Amino acid sequence: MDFFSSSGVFYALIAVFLAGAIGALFLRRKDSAANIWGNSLAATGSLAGLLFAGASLLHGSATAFSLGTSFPLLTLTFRLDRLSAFFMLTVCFVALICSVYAIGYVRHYYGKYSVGVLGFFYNIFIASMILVMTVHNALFFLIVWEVMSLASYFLVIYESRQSANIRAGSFYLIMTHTGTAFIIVSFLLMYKVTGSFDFETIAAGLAGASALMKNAIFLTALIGFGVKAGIIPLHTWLPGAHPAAPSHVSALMSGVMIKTGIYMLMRISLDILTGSYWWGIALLAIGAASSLLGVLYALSEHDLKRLLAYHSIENIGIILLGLGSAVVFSSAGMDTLAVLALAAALFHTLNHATFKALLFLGAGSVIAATHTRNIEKYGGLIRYMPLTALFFLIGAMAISALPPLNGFFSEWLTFQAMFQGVTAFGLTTRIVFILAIGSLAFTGGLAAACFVKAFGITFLARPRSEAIAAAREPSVLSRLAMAGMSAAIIGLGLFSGVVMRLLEGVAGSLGSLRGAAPPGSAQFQSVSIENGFARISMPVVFAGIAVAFIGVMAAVYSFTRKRKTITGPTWDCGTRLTPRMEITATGFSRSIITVMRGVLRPSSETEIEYHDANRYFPKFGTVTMGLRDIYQPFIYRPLRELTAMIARHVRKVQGGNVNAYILYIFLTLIGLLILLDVGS
Amino acid sequence: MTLLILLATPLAAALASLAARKKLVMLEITAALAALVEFGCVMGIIATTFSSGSDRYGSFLAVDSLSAVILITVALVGLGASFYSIGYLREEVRKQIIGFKRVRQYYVLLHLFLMAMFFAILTSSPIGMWIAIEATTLSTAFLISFYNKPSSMEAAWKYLIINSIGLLLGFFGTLLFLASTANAGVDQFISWGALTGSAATMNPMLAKIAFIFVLIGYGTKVGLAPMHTWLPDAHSKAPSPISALLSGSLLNVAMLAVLKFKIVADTAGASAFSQDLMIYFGVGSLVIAAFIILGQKNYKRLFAYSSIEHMGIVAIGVGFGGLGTFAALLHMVYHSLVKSALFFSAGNIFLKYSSTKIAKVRGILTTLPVTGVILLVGFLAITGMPPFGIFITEIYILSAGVAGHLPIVLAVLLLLVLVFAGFLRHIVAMAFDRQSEPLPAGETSFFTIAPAILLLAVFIAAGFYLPAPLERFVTVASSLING
Amino acid sequence: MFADAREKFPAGSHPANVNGRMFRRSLAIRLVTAGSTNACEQELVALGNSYYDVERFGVCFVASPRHADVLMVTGPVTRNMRDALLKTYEALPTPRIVVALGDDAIDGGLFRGSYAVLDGARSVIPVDYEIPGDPPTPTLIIGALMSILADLSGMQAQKT
Amino acid sequence: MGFDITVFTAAVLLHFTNKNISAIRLYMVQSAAIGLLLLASTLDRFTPLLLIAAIATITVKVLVAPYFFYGLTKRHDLKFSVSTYLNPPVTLAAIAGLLVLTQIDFFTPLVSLGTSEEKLLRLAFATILVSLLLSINRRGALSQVLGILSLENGIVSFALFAGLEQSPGFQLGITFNILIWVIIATVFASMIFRKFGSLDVTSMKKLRD
Repeated sequence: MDFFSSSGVFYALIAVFLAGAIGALFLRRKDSAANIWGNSLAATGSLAGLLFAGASLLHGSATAFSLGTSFPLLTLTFRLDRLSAFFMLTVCFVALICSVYAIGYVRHYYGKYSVGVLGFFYNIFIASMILVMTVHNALFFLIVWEVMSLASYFLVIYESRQSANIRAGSFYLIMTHTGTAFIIVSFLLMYKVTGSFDFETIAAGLAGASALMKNAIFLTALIGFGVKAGIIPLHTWLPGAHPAAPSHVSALMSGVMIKTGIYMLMRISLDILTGSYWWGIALLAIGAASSLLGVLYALSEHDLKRLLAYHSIENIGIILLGLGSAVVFSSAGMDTLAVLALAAALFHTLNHATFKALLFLGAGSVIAATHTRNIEKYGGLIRYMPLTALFFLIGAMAISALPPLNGFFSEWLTFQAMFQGVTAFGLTTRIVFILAIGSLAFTGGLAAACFVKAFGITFLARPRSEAIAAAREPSVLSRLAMAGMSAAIIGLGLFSGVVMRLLEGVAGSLGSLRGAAPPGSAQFQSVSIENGFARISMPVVFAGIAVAFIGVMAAVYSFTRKRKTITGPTWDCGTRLTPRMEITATGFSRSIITVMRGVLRPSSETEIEYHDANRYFPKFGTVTMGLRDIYQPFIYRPLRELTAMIARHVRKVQGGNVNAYILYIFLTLIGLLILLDVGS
Repeated sequence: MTLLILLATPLAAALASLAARKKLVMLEITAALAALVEFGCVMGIIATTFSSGSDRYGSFLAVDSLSAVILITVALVGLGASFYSIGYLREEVRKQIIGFKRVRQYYVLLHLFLMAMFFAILTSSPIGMWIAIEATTLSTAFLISFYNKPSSMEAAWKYLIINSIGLLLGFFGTLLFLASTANAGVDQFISWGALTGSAATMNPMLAKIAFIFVLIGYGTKVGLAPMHTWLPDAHSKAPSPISALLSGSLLNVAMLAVLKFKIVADTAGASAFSQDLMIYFGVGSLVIAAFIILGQKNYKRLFAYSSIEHMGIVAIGVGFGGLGTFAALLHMVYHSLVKSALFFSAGNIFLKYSSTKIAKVRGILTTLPVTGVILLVGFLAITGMPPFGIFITEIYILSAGVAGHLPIVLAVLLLLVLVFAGFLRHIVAMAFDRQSEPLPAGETSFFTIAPAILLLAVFIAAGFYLPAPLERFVTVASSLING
Repeated sequence: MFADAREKFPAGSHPANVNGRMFRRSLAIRLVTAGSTNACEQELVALGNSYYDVERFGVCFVASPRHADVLMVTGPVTRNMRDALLKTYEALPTPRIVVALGDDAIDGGLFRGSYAVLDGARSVIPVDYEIPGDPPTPTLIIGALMSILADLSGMQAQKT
Repeated sequence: MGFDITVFTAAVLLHFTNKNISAIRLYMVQSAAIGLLLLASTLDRFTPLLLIAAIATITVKVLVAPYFFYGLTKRHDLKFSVSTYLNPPVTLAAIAGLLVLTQIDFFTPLVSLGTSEEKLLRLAFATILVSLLLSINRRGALSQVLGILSLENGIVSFALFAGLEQSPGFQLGITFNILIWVIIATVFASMIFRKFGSLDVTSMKKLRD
């Protein structure tokens, strides 16, 4: 065990990724070699990382090691406390599955795009994510953070012949770069107070900082990491960028990359700093808004991967609800409850990573088979890709928080934490918690509706386009990867008591929560929250559902076994049924959108072309429906226009007139002399 | 002695080139040999400086840590530019854009230009430095108007006029500083050391006035706003190797003059004033550059504005002092390496597309695969993306200022993001967008690729591991500047 | 009245495969207009109004043949409606009853012999009951339906 | 004193000349005044090298440079200089403003450098500023060149009055620089005339942003 958590293993696994990256680049002339080399080394590295992180997690105390550099202030410090280990575990697990999946999946890029380049950036991407979770020096952190952003950018624009991808990538990079600027401000403020870039020193030195400074640090960090996490309204890059990448990368981006933002928010608000009350409230508010709006946008989305991307925003919101509750509890000194809420957030982080990755992998298989991302073009895929359909269904059930899968447990836990908040606080805070609970409940329902749509439209009914008939299951490795992830989802659901106990340990190891009593008991057979507040037993839920399922099946069988069944075609009123007559995703979600029109602001444009001027005989008509983007016109465009306006004025400086240029020099000279005169 | 050889080599090369007749190869071999000898000399000088703290020849030529830093950049960029010129001019001759005479003129002026820069760095006299920097203006004027088009004439004229005025103001400032040594005797040779030594007796107010003149004067050559106006014109119209030298070395040489005078002014008690002034000019340059980059339509001008931006950052770093100075010096080294690589790639693009308009250049990654990668890497490096060195120096500079100048740090950060956004827009369009009429793919020649790769490789290596001499020079020089 | 009607309008043969108790004195009818003049439909519409109100007898018209016991055909069955009629017949769950309403549906009526029609439903599907008339009045139709119901549930058999 | 006023007056008058030839002559006069000053200062501490430097300076400024400019106007038949931005009264006001500016107390450390009178230094400083204004005000390429040269003269006169002579070696270097500069500027002016059809620098506005 100690061997696995030693620094040598860590360096070795980073080296494996580097070897994978560079090797893939060297093998770029031979697609299959680059694919196998790049992805198998990524898988090996992830596996090693899994062992390393697992060992570190069980090890208990934090391990730290560092390398010096020839640059001042910059040391390559790594520190694996339980929080880092947990996040690294998540990264490595998802990366392992995705890498295995990729070996089969990447094949469809052969001859179209350079697989070597993909392998290069893919390995760099995973390695940088692992580093982001483990480094303990702010400067070094910024470096790996930006490397991660860059690697993911290049993965987003990997299919570079589609200009939409390039645009999405550019927007993503600018957004994330802006976010990084805020992070830099946050770190610089820490540096200003403590004179160090080392997280350890910073944590020690910030204790005496003024409240204003702490608030500034938190706020800039919230914006900076919020961009990466995809909180509303900083999420706008996310639905564009995630779908553009190859699907196994989308799985990693949506599943774990956005969690790096969550990781640092947890680190800053509860470990480096001690959370204050309004931070928690702010996180709760952002969480509620993100979860609700995220799922509503997802509902109206007909691009399968964009839909999944919006669900990432939703789930980030749910995680933030847990984190926000934890910060509120922690600021009130209720450390035990804070541990509970944080454990819920951590659990949901892990869960979301698993099922979102699975869903993206499933979506990737579907897209690779059908060559379209528009779910209105799918239908009936279950007949052609039954296993993929099954895995997708498992993922969809998990993300919809249906018991007994893992998503259910973490949402349940988040609910319990927030219920505690309702009982523990006074009126104002209570209202906040009640609203948050309401939004979470609403989110859960809408998520289920959305996945009924996603699964139903994609896999059920009859094919809506001819391409479907050619769809086939992905390769064995890809199926294996998805099966593994499905097993993990079910396993995490069944063993959630055990996982919960582990996560309580992780949550309790954070700086401001150290030494808190566990919030109840968590065993395999049942999890109960203190004072019998709530109690759940996932094995019993499992068994109950199994018994109910078997019972219903048996009853149906016994009632119907004597009857003769004739299978005939659907009654079509004597005409021929076409796929166009099936219920569409638009139709499915339109009613909910109409109900929520105050928030979503749906748009609908009807355009009819007539045969004659009298408007009696239409030639054809089009109805375009969508959502009005409220972020671009109200937040981003004014900023852009302001910048453009300033730029227009500044450009006049370089007007081309040499006399004017000399005048600048002259005026500067005179001005400085006068200023000096006035100043002295 | 090496110092003398370093000065003699380009002169000899210039004369040899002048004597060359009809054979392009002779010019090329001369240039290559001279570049290698110069580089060797610089390495020798650096070794001596590293071991004994300085290298000198008599009392006239001397290299200390500060000049050594600049010398490294000039030598590296000079080496790259000399070899790049071979490939670049060959292609221009092949396309029959220029003839032998123009090529000869080019090489002669190139050698003279290099000599002027070396002299500016090596001379231990402030006046000598002024003469040398003025000589760079004169030697490059014809290089900027090399293509003899109206627009290049215009650029050269503006370059000549604005820099002459600037340098005359700088000369005036120099004279004011020299006033402090007036009692040393008329015929006395006044070195930087003597100047610094006697500066303590100087009237601080006079030192401030003098520093204003020097900063405006040499700042014109450095490209600090609002004296920068010549820079985008000249850099965009000169042949690419010259643009690389202008951006990668000349600006640094001019900055060296500013820094040396800053040391003198600080000794005279104008320390806070000089730092504030540097910050103001730095921020001004950054503002101008950032906003113009956003809407730029010409990629060579884009890089030129980026040079303004980076000189602004250097000025800000020096203004912040402390670690900022250290970072600023390192930044100059990094910037010159990356910027010259970028100008080399710009030259390759120009050779291929025959236009410097961004709108006319599309699909570089397919048309010029190697240049495209150089361009992308250079872009990421120059905009301060990790893991490249410029990111680290920029963070250092910011962290140096965070204690005393928080609003400026925030503004700088914002402007850097703006620069990044502007750059990204243009580079992405050039690299990825599809071109309407595809050009035949393929690089021009080995000579147009290798120098850029070499400089980028050195840059990347230096970003991961700071070589001991460079670290020593930068540390010593920054402590010298910080006082 | 209904007894008269039953005598007046013998409804054809009792379908062999039908166990009368299955319908429990109620009929769900699916109507197929196979090229009718719309006269029969007018009368059928009248069945639904409050005066005749056929539903009080347990008779209703349904939208899908999947829900129907009875397939009611009007019109002489034009060539174009042949397939539709056949499809509808096949869509009816068994046991199923076919009623031809009006003379046209019985043997083509006025249109008999036209090249465009197939001379009644019988030529396409097996017809169990016929309700003659051109068109039959609502009273007649109700009477016929009642007699069919009675026939199906074996009431007549008990009476005689 | 007289020399200094000559230098300043020449710089002022350069603003108002319309003919190129008279501008060149004004510059000649200004340079000659500087040259005489230089010679006078050489007489104080005579060394052969200093004398050579002085003579070289005079040759370049009074003879060579005007010769080149004269050739330029002759070759292209340039009689009149292109107009100015400011009209004469405003120009006069601006010059007066600069003159007043140099008189403020602030420049005391600047003008108390030399052993000579403060007034001379203030006037020399004013010459510098007025010459700068000349380059800004004039649209003609030749006038700009003359403005820069006049600026240089102003600096040299300031240096002379403040006793800031340099070693003769460097003076020679500077003079050589100026010579090259004059040649290059003339060549460029000539090329500009050929490309643009006039010496009006405002026609060069293609390079912007």
